[in-house]
Amino acid sequence: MKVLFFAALRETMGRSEIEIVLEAPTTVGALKSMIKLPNGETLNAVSRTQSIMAAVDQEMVDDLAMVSVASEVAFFPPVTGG
Amino acid sequence: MKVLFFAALRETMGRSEIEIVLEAPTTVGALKSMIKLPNGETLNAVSRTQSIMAAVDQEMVDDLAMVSVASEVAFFPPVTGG
Amino acid sequence: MYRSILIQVEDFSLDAALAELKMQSGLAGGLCFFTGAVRNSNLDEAVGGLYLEHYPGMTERQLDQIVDEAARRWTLHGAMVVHRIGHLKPGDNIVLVAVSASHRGEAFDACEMIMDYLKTNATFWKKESIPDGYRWVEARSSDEAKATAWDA
Amino acid sequence: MYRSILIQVEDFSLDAALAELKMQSGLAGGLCFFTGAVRNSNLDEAVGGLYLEHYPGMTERQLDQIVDEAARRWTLHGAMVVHRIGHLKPGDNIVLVAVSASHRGEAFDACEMIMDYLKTNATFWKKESIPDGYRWVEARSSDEAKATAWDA
Repeated sequence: MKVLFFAALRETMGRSEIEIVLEAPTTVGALKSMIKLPNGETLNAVSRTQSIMAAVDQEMVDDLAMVSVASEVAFFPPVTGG
Repeated sequence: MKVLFFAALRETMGRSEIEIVLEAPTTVGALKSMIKLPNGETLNAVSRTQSIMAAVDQEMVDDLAMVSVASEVAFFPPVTGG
Repeated sequence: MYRSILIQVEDFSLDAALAELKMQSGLAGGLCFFTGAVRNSNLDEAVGGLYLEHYPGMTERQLDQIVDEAARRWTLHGAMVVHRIGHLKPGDNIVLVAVSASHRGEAFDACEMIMDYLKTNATFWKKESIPDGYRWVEARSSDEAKATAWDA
Repeated sequence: MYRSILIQVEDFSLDAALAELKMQSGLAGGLCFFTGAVRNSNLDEAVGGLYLEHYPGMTERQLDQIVDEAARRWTLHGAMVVHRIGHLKPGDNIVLVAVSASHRGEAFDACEMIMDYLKTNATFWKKESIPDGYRWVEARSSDEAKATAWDA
């Protein structure tokens, strides 16, 4: 499955996209614990101090949402368009 | 002094402007009784059945407003711009 | 605050108004525009065209006072009103109100208030051509209600 | 109801949007437009420019849902959203929302609701260049409050 990062989080991650092979469906929250920043911290740890939003298959979701082995997941800061 | 008519009232009057010589200041209401339509009716009579607005020197006023011997007075139907 | 009030036969351009507001009134973040256009029917009758007349001098003064009132209520960078007169066809533009402000909410509110006041407080009259001939458009109580709602 | 949703690097034209709405959505009497432009300062710092990015695919879908919601609440003839991405300078246009309706009140309300929802519910992000370098713009709680006010 594909994980995308946008804006400030893309810069923190140092990349816009990673591939993760899931053996079974999981939750957004669990996925956040699996993803590590370049400094070794997990995305889950980061999200305790800064607001990180998530989308699964291009729909906004919370940490309890399910992620399938073929989902497109994205993490990003609060939006600032317009 | 000058009296102007606009829109439907201009058509009813058959003219856009008349001159009236006032000997002394009067009220808008009194002026309406002095002005006759082509059919002989006074503007005052007409204003009992249809809404006629008045302006003195380009400010909206009611029938009690004073008209000086040099005022510009206008009568017209409710406005419909925009 | 920049302002421009025009009553004219000619059509107007929203892009030109946008450029004028940006140039004259500083870099406002939010710009709201309203355009009224001639419809092709009214009161269930086909409308072939519109004739618009105004009270020269008084109308400009009223529009100026309406913009004053908007500027008193909100912090505006600029406000423009362009109202056409003469003969217009269905689809033609009638009026443009354009407002620039730092905050979008103020731009929306001021633009709508100016339009609502213009409808009931500016000496314009519309005559429409219908299949039977012509008729002068009558003032609507709903417009009066919208304008007075700003005082509530 | 006509709708058009575009995310693009290129600038847009309000006159073109007006013509498109008139052509595609029938002769609506009232058309409301909102344009957001890049300001030259933010949080008391000079802003030299803006970089805008978005989540391709998801953003278009969200904008479509926002227009759906506006069309559910009001009787609209047409709605257009154009949002720019990439590098922009102070004064440049960022976003255009254009709505046509039979009644002006509906055009104003729908246009403002679409803007308020777009601010908080569409995946765009702004990075601004300031004298010290760059910073990502932070979401504002006032925008959140404006968007949720439509549900009250």
